[in-house]
Amino acid sequence: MTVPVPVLSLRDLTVDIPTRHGTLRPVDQVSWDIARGEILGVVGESGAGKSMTGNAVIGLLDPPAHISGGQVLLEGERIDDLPLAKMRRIRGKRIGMVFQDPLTSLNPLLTVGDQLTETILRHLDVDREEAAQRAIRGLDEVGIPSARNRMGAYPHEFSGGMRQRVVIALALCAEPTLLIADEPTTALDVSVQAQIIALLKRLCRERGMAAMLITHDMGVIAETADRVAVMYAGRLAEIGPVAQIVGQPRHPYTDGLMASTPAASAGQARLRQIPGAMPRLNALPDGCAFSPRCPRAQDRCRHDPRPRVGEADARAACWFPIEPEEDAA
Amino acid sequence: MTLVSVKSLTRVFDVSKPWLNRLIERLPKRHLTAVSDVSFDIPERTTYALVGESGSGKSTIGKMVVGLLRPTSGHVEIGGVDLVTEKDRAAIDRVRSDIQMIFQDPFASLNPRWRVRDIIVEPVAARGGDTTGMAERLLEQVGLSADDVGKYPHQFSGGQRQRICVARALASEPKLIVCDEPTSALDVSVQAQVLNMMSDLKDEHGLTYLFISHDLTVVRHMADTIGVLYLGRLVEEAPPETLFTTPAHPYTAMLIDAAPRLDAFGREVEPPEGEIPDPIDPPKGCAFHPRCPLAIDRCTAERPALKPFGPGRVACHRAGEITLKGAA
Amino acid sequence: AELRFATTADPNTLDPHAGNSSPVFSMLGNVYEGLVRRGRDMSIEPALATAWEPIGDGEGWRFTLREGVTFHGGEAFTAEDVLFSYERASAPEADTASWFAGVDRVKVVDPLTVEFHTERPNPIFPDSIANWMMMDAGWAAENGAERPDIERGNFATLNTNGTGPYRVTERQPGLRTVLDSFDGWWGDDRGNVTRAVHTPVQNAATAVAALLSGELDLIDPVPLQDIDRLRAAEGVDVIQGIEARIIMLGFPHDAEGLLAGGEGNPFTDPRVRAAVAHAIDVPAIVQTVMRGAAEPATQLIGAGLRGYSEGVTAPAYDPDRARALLAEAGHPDGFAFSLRCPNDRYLNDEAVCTAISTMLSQVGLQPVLETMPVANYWPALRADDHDMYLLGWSPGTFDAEHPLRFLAATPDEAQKLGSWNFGGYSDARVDELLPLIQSEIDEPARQAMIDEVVRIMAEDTAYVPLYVEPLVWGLRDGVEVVQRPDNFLNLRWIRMPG
Amino acid sequence: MSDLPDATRQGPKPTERLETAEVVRPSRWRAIWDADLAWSFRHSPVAMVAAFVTLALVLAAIFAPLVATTNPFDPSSLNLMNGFSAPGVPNAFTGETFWLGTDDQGRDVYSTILYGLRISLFVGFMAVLFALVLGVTLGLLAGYLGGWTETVIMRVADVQLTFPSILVALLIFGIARGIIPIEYRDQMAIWVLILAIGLSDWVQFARVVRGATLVEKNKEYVQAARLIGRSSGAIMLRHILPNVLSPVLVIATISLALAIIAEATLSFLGVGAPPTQPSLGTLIRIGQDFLFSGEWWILFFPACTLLALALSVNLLGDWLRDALNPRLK
Amino acid sequence: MLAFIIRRVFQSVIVLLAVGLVAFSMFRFVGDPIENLLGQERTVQDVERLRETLGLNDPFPVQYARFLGRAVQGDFGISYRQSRPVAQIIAERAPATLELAFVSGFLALTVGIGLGVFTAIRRDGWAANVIMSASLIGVSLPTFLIGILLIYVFGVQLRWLPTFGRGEVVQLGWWSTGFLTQSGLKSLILPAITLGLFQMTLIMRLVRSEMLEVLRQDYIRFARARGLAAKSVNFRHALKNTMVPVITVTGLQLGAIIAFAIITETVFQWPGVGLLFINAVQFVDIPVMAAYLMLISVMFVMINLLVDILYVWVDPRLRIDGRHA
Ligand SMILES: Nc1ncnc2c1ncn2[C@@H]1O[C@H](COP(=O)(O)OP(=O)(O)OP(=O)(O)O)[C@@H](O)[C@H]1O
Ligand SMILES: Nc1ncnc2c1ncn2[C@@H]1O[C@H](COP(=O)(O)OP(=O)(O)OP(=O)(O)O)[C@@H](O)[C@H]1O
Ligand SMILES: [Mg+2]
Ligand SMILES: [Mg+2]
Repeated sequence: MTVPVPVLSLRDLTVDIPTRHGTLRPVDQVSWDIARGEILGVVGESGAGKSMTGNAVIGLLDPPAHISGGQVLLEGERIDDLPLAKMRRIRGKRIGMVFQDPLTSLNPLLTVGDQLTETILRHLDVDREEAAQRAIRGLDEVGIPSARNRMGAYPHEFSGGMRQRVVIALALCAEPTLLIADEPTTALDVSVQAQIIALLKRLCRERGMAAMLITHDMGVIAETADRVAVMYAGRLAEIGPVAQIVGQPRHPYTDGLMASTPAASAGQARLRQIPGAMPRLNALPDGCAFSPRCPRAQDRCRHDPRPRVGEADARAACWFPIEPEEDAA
Repeated sequence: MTLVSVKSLTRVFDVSKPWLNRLIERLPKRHLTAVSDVSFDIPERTTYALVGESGSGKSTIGKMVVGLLRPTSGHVEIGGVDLVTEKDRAAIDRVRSDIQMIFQDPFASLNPRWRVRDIIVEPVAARGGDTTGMAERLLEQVGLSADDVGKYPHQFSGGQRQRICVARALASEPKLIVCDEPTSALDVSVQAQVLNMMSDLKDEHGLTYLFISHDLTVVRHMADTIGVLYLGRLVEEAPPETLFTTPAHPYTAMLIDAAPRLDAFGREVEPPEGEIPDPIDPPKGCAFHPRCPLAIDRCTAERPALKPFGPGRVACHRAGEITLKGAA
Repeated sequence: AELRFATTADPNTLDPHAGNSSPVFSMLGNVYEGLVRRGRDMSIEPALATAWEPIGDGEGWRFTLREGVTFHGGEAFTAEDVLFSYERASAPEADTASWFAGVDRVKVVDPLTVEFHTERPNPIFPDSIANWMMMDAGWAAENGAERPDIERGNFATLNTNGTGPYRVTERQPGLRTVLDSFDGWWGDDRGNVTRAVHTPVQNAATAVAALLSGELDLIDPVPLQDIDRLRAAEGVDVIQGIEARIIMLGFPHDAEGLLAGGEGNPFTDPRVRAAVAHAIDVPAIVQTVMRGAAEPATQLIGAGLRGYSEGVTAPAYDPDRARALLAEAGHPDGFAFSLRCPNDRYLNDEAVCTAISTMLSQVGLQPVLETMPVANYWPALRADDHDMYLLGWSPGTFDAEHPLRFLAATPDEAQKLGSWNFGGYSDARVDELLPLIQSEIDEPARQAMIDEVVRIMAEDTAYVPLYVEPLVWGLRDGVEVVQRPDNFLNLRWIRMPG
Repeated sequence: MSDLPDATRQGPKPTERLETAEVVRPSRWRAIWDADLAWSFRHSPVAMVAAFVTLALVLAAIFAPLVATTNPFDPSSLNLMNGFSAPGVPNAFTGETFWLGTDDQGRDVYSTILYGLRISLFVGFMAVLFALVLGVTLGLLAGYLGGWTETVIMRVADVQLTFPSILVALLIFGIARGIIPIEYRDQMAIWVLILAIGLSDWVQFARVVRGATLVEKNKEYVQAARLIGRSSGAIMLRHILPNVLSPVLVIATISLALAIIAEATLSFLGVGAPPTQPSLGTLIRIGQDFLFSGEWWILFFPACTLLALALSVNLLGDWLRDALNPRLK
Repeated sequence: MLAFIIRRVFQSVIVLLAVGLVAFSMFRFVGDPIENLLGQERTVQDVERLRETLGLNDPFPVQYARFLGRAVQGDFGISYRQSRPVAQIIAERAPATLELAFVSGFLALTVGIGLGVFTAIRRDGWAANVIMSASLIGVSLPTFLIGILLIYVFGVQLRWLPTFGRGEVVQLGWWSTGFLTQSGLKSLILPAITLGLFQMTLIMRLVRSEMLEVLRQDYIRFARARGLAAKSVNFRHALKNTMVPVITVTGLQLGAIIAFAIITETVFQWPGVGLLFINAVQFVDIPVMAAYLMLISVMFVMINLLVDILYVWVDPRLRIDGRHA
């Protein structure tokens, strides 16, 4: 049986930030694959290392952060050690990226058309004319009405939702095979968020594009992703198909996360809460990083290195994962 | 007993260009009606929630209720006293200490140069009250350690900071706390902690909350009554269960549909049409009609009034005809 | 040959009757001429007049004019031009009117003879008009410049038409003035400068740099401290002389009290003034601040000028005596007073005052030194806003009478006497002698009177004469010049190398 | 123009990002002082050298009477014949030897520099203090009160900017000379100098403080204070002021260098410190006359001192600017 | 846009009036012009008569009103010192200052921006560090010292360049230019460097910090994420955004160049309006001083106006409604 090459594979990706108080490790041995057409949702609390992972993939870590271990494979080809010039050819061309804030992502002094054609000309071998045509098609595709007329408009002339559409058009204009979307809807209203999510889903499906959707919103993940990776303190806590993660979380952290969303506990007087807060990277506890907050934690958790995800059928990095039957009980 | 009574509250912002521009470019004065003719009552010891998308006027109402902003017209009465028209200084002072507010951004709402103790006791100290031991006591009440009084805000995490905000709000022993998106900057797990704490304190201190949020799920959890705002107008008001199961206004229904849900894997629903219109120049008639699937001619012409409907109130010509798309 | 030269000041006008200052006369002396002029040794010699003689017993002076002189414009010079120039220069609008104070009328006897009738005998009249320059009557009338206009200026402010050896061919006030030699000049005593370009360079150090870098041929002045360096430098040289200007200290003779407060005015006591004179180490100032380039002074004019009193000596530097005198006068602990000084008028004026202030402090006085630009300085002195002050005086007539008239006579506005006697020094005998000196024709008798005045003033310590200002020019090697005490630059005496 | 970005950036709300900020930079203000600033100082050799030089010069100035060999301001100790002694060479007349030579008045250059430094530093400090108090007050008022108060203050600032400081100084000198009685003029000269430099310097404080105030006053902690019923004065003083001080500190340091230079320039132009009490600028003015004549030391040593002082203060300011800028990490 | 300009012009007029008032009142304290107009042998009557004809005895508001009234018509009166119309004198001197300011400004701008961009892009490179340190020396050295130093080294010691004046100038209509002769160009070098150095370092440091700020912005990050070439990111995206704040400050700096020309022109005896002004101060030539100050303010105000317009032109966000701070 030949397994198709995943669009993106992370192999023990590790990112280090040397600081004066010691080296921080915001991403610690993260591994996963994303297949063609698959949307991987990455969730986790603020500071869990989601953005770091995304930035590491596209090679945009701000110094002094750097990849200190593991590999990033794009369609089977290693890209984490490419020279800058080669990497620049991959960014935008093969990996598209969308950031959280659509307003600040666009250069306020250049027209939308300029920014689009510039990107197209950079990556595709077309003339100016053709690039402009493609730009208009791109805008059309993301649902900007009368795209042709809007080419000369500046970013501030668009509303928030429209701007995010422009950003998506920009990320996708050179037809990448992988899209990394870092909280693409966090800054938007629910109604617009729904539109953008629908748009992303449609585009992925139509183009067979793989996507890594970073968010902290469980609801968004549940509706959008095929598979979900849960991160905690730089580590992968649990990964698996969305229905299982949401429906039958095995890692106590995932479980807590799901339970503490007010929607999940509708009708209950009190929300279920995880005590404490995620530890700072410079004060990670020994053993499992979640152990101080974990209701199931035992001695082993506090000393032994956590089990690895992906080994055998261990979907969760936990010594004492919640068994399905337990959950039901 | 009604603690807060908001009557026909309206707030108009003048967003005109400078007069010279208007003169030369022949522009009219431009007004942004952030809040328009909003009325509601909050009974004592209940939580009234305002939801709505960005720009719908939630914060503006909140600020008018606490007296940070003057209404253009209408009144806010707290315990029967209208802060704007009241002449009796003592009454104003008493009411002022009855109201407190918690803000969205836990980083901006604590003065970074002040120690936690000074922050917490300021509402009392500013009035010359005795504050010995107060900060320590309040900190413990909100679940922090009394030893933290000497620290600075930056030494706390977001959730802890929001607790300090709550402690400050409690210092003057208020009756009403206006919470403007108190948890939208927090992670879910921390949000749960803060929301739980707020519920506990409400019971303990007999507080009344005006709870402002854009997050339907949070509102559903916290509120006794929910008011839905659209473009500065109250379009629907109902208890949570009614609102979520049988929304009467199409906008409410749209919000509920659009909100992502944990249990709806791969849900494929048509996303709502359009975006919020320009508040300076809102559509005639019912402001929601351009986006409304049920709109009829009457909606374009006539602004529907807020009328009692079921256990709540709704402002829609076709109230009750809506069904939820993704309803399970 | 072309001469490029720089001085600190630019003449503020080219109208010889509208400006009474040395930059104007120095420049215009090359362009315009008077009836008489000063030779290399400052002596009066014939210029446009070939001869002159007193009329009768001191009733006036008769001048015989030179024949065949033409203006640059081509007109012949006649007695009418002399009459016109008299009327022009003595008009109230003119800045030179005071020269003619004693003149009753001027009579044209014939085209080559002019008579000046004076109220009283005036032995030094020819000396006093050495800078009075002849202007072409026709030219002035044609260009609407019959009278000088100090305030607004007129055609003559920027244009010239003299009889001198040089014509002004380009004039950019404050920037550049070009003089070309006039071939129709009557004289023959001239060097080889055919064209001279003058640039005002305010900052002396800049001028030195420019001389060193070969951009200039002559600069005036050279800062005293740079003399040695220029001497030592390749390709440049310095010539040094003594100017006619005396630097002195003045006292508030007639003030009721002092600016710095305190009781009364101690300076009315001659012992206090003498103490000041003894407290100041003039040789040390000359040696260090003035770099040895100045001469200590004994009286209000320098040695060698007409009327100089021999045998007067300056009070010796003697701080102990100064202290004793102060104690004697009842001020053993000194007293505070203001010492006023310009800081942009005389060579190293501020440094000199600083040194003086130090020396006065060392005998127990408490001077408060205040230095200021000259634009503020004169108004302050004029408004009696001073205690002790520094003053420089250059006798326009090169005669001892000049400073007496301005600095020693009791101030009297009507008679135009003592107009720079800011301290209000007053001595009856001096006032009595001054008119006699002015009209005495017999030299020894006149000298005797001058000697008496000088002695009185020295005994009184009316002023403390300090030193005679030095004159220092920097030259490119090979440039030969004549340097006179009036610091005028006579282009016709300059020889350029090559 | 400072409110421009805010106006345009107003839009969908911030989110969890803030939490990240908290985790990344555990220290915001106080810790910057406590730890970061000190750390960054310890690790910046330039800053340490600059601080050392500044401190040394300031101490030398303060203790000038102890370290100087003579008191150049005491006329009785001077001997004119010592004038122009070259460094280390015995004077031809008096046989005295001076390390750094003497000036035209026979003042020991070394001692004169120490005393001159005193005046320069005093004028610099006081002028900056004056500008700071004035500028911060006006900036606070303009920023907090807005309306016509702001218009008037900022227009006055514009007018002020139109005048080069030298002209302002000339103006103030003229007026001062007109109204101050003679016996006080010598002592007043310094204060006039301070006033003149301070007056031409307040604008930048006002501008920066106004900008920062505009930002701070919309922060919620200010609203919280208003809610309590705190007066505008108390809010400005107790709440806003402490929070706008760190850019003020940076500007103050850099202004100090500029003020010292301005003092030198004014004294150079002859409208500064009285000649009997020369500041560094006066010394340079005196020394400049002797540059070509070979008495280089009269210019050279004061100029070096001035340069060293201005440079080290500037370096400190530069370092402080970077160290206090949280974004520059 | 029009309204914006009208408002700016209106504000400018008020600024000018205020400056005029301050400037004019300042002359009352600078000294008495009469002293320099008359020679040594003047009398008190001469002084009084001249005061009267010059109108110096009139009350201050009358003098100011008269001055303003004439100034509006371009008539600044007659220079006391040169006895010529001030407007004419300034017109003669202005080209020198403007050429000097232009060259220094150009130098300051191009080199300043260039180095600023360089040090921002190569933030940690050794060259950038060297430049940054050198620039600190630039801001720590008083202008007059730089001038003296340059003269000493290049004029006196090396004799490469002239030490004072403008050299040969060519008259083009009423404009005299030093650009067309070799000596004119050579004369320009030292003063232009002296005048431009301080502004250059300031601009450079400003550009650097603004550019570093811009380089941290999200849109730069997004531009990188789209794989744009470094050149495009640094220059097309970052530089343009850097220029928005830089323009304002730079405008002020260019204005300051003309004001600072006073010192440079004094040190180099550059025959421009700055030197004219300093001479006028010494001689209390009130009309010249007043005219100069007005001229300076007009230039300042015009530069500011230009800057504002440029600002609007560069930043499309301002184009629509022209609101500004
Ligand atoms: N320059 C830095 N120095 C030190 N720590 C850093 C730095 N940048 C990031 N970190 C740390 O890296 C960790 C991961 O950050 P990252 O931005 O990836 O989190 P995230 O999961 O994307 O959070 P968010 O939901 O807030 O975006 C955080 O804990 C943060 O504190
Ligand atoms: N001071 C003001 N001047 C002009 N317009 C204002 C002002 N304050 C608020 N507005 C406008 O009033 C409307 C309502 O604002 P408000 O802040 O109350 O909305 P909100 O519902 O709280 O939104 P969000 O969820 O973004 O906080 C918006 O369109 C806003 O732009
Ligand atoms: Mg992130
Ligand atoms: Mg809000």
